[in-house]
Amino acid sequence: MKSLEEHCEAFTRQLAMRSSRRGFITRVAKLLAASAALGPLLPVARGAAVATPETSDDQHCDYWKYCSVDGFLCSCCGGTSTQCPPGTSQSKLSWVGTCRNAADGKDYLVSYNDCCGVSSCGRCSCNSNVGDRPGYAMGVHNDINWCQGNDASTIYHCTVSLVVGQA
Amino acid sequence: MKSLEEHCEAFTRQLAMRSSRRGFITRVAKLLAASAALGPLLPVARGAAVATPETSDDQHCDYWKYCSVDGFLCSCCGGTSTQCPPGTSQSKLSWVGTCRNAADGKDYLVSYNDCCGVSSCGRCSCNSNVGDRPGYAMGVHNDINWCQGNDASTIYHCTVSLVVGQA
Amino acid sequence: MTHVDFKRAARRLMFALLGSVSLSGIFCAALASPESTDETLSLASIPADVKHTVYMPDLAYNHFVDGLVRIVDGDSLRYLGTLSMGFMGFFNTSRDGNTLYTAGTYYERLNRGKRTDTIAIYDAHSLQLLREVVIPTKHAQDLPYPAFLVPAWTGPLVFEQNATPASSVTVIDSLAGRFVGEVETAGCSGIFPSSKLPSRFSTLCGDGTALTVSLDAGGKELSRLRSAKLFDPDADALFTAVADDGDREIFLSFNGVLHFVDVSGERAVETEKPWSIVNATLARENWRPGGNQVLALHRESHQLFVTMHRHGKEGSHKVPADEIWQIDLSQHRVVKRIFGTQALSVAVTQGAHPLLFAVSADDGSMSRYDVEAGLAHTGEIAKPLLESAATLMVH
Amino acid sequence: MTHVDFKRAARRLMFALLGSVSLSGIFCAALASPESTDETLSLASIPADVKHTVYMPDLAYNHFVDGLVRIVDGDSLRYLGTLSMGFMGFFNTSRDGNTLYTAGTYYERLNRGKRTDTIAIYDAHSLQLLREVVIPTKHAQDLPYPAFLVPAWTGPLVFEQNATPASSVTVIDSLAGRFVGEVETAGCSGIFPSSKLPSRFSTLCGDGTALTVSLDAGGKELSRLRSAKLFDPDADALFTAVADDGDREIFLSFNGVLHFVDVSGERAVETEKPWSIVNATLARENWRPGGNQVLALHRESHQLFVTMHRHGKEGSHKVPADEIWQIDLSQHRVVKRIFGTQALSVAVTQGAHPLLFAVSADDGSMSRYDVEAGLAHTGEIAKPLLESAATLMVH
Repeated sequence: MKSLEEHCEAFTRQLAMRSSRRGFITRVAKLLAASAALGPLLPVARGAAVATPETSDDQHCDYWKYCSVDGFLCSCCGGTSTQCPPGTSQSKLSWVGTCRNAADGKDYLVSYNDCCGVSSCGRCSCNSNVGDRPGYAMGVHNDINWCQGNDASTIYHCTVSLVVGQA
Repeated sequence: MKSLEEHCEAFTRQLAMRSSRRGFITRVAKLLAASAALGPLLPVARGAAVATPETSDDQHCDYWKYCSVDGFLCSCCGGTSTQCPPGTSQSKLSWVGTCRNAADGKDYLVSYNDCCGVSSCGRCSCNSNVGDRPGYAMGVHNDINWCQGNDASTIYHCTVSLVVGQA
Repeated sequence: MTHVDFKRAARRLMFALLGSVSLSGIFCAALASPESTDETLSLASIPADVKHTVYMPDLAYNHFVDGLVRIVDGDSLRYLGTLSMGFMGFFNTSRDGNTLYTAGTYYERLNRGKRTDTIAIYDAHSLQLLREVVIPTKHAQDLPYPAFLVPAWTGPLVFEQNATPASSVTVIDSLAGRFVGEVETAGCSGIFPSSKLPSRFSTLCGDGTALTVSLDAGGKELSRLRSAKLFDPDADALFTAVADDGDREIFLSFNGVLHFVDVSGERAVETEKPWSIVNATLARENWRPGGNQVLALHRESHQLFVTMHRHGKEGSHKVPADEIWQIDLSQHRVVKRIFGTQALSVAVTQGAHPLLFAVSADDGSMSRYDVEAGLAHTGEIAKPLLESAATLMVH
Repeated sequence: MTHVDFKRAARRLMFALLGSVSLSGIFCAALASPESTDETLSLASIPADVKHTVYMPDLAYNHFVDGLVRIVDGDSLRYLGTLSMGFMGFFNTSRDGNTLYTAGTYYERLNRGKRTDTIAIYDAHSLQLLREVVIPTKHAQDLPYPAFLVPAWTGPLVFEQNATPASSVTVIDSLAGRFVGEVETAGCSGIFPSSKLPSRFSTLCGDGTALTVSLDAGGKELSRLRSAKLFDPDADALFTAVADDGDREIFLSFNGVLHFVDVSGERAVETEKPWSIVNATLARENWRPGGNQVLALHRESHQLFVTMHRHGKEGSHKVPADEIWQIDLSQHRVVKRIFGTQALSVAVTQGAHPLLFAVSADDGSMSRYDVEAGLAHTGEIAKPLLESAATLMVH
């Protein structure tokens, strides 16, 4: 598990060094072409109907970045919108939504990661299902526990929301 | 564990054969004298203030037999006031209270047993603390889980109330 | 007062014994005495005369590790018992209703330590554990849809949905209590067994097809065939909840379109042109299905029941019911609409005098409706019942 | 639209990869990109500048297997984190507040299988598990009173209450992470360590005495001495909740009588004549303490805070607070009474500007009061916080 996390960190750093964000997405598109044989494709436009921001409080479901959150907000659980709470571990996998930030009127890609290893936080439960699809569309399936890729523990605690690029 | 349960069943049957109820209590008193050296004694009159019956519905906390129940009523959990719900196992140990049955105006000894092995039933929660004392008075301590004498599982599910004799 | 002394004496003895190191069985569960008024402790079973047993998996959202199945008598509405599912567990009944299955994840220390996934097999009357099969630690940690843990129509096989999140299906022999194998089903989800071949199942895939995998008796793959494209998951996805209608599965889309697919053969085939339960008039209010177990079928009368909400839109497919609709599948039309009590899931009994059950997202209560009496509300079992209403089934 | 295509492409890739059998780390936790606006994922710690940390063990009555400790910043009232306690677990902090202890019971399959009891040791800032000590499967399955899991005043020993239900005390070395031994304490409960000898503790017994057990450094028993009779558990029992006042423990009785006992020596001794916090006038309304952690002491100012209810009677000792009372121990009198918000437990900070915290049985919220401002209510953190309010402590 450790080595996978290290791999991920290295992968992220490499991306940061080698490519601009736009370049990254192009690269993803190229990878896609190369990997088309890997499995069925599912072009679901999650977050197509973007949420309108209604609050600047990141402990509320209607904060702009949370337009596709399904779960407990880590910002209410001892973390922040980008920090897992103390004592938890982060999911290695994530799903991605597109949210509009009213502050600049732009759309952003948001990566939703689950924080794992401690029982349900139980605070600030949000459930936005825009773009959600059943389990046959796993990349946009929000009923599932995204901790389940983890080796150490798959117990779900809360969800963080990371802006990972402009859409 | 099986053998202990069998022992208990045999013990109960022997009592039933050998002694009248009143005889049983006398016998208990004699045993008491014999066992006084075993440990500290705690003559707490649990249930001294008996509850007045207010219902004939054995799914309510104020049913006469429940005057010292602390927990979920098994009668709401798939059992009855004398039956553990399907799939559970009964506690080997119990605490005893004294309740007055308004139907005949008499006081009865009631044995409270916990049913074990399945997570909290969560239905019909009752908490009567008449006669309850802290853990140094274990025989009349109702915060504790009476499943904890069990070998198979000490997980608490619900509580039954058995009339075991006239007081 | 003599009898008070006796009571005190009894308590003194109890405490003395508890205080002693050796308890050795002297304190027995039931201190039964010979008087006829006195009661003895026994263990309940679900009575054999219970005609309709309603099973309600409760995810326990605030305590995910402790998922439970709540069991209620559909006729008396009496609570019958509780089954533990483990962390994000699945639940289903055997085809004859005599056996219950749960699948779940366990950790050595609740949240940490070694992970073990199992399928547990219970007697449906005693709720005693019969067997437990340790399976690969790939159990999908998802909502407890029946299609995620499904017995074959005949024989001992039980299929279970995996997600790591890569999809696969675990196959066990529920009688032998042994793991048979794992079938790779990448990009697909839900298990719809064949009524013709007990070692065959279909699964819905993200490209809009159904994949049908046929195994031999030993679990070895015989064929793997894709259907024609059945639906468009982007434009109008199919719910994971389905209605079994013998050889065919009835799927419902987010927009309210019914799809009829025969999953009995080597390759799934559509048996009827899809049609919408929402007519043009109703469509103006944007009525759509929403919830978890959004549909239930009474097979003999071809009546379908669906949890519906108005003002539907992208993302509203989990909105609880404003109304429950009854649809006559022969007539292709809505024949009855009733108040929805925020139902999230529905189930209906088969045979004569069908009863419809619905669990409410609002308070976790379960309501009953008499189908022949025009879906009259004929009772409910209220909270505390479900902490977080999920799916619902009746046998 | 070009950028929509990109989005779709990204999603297609994600799904393709998820659909493939080999995930091998390509999908990483944070898909960070180099733009400065983009965010990366990290792990929080409890900030070093948090001055007062409030710990609230939650029994999770409806899901006993999943007991949790809720941690809140007493100044900002921000939620800081969650610690798992296991089934009917205990919790306490080290004397310096840098380490946290939980003790609980675990089963292989949540409710069944092999039982393991452990004491887990966590870093109080990272909430990371430092060590875990497997202890005899005798952990008392009781409410999480601080006196059931207590570190010695100095050194590495931690004491834990057992009940099978026969009482004993498990002793561990929390630094070495090893089980030291078990001390038989039949008929007694609660652990009150000596400030003089770190391997000595007293415990309250059902005969109204305190038993003091002194161990040597290796855990071998040196002496076992009973105090004079301190209280009458039948007529006026002492609560399990106590207030530490250095060498002495302050015990409170069900009827509101304070008992002061020095537990530092070889034998516990009363240091002051017991006196009642309920004067004759108040006694006419039958005011009594009630709840779980019913008292809290601000040591420097000798101010005691107690959860009180009116119309007290036998069996009302768990009734939540109609009022919280402030008692001046030097003056032997009630100096302030405030509305009780159904408080079940209280805790107070030490040092300058004491803050009082109380958890409500009503809704599981926690309220804060400024002691110097006449117990003015200065904030609360509301539900969802505690499912079932139990005890409360602050460091």
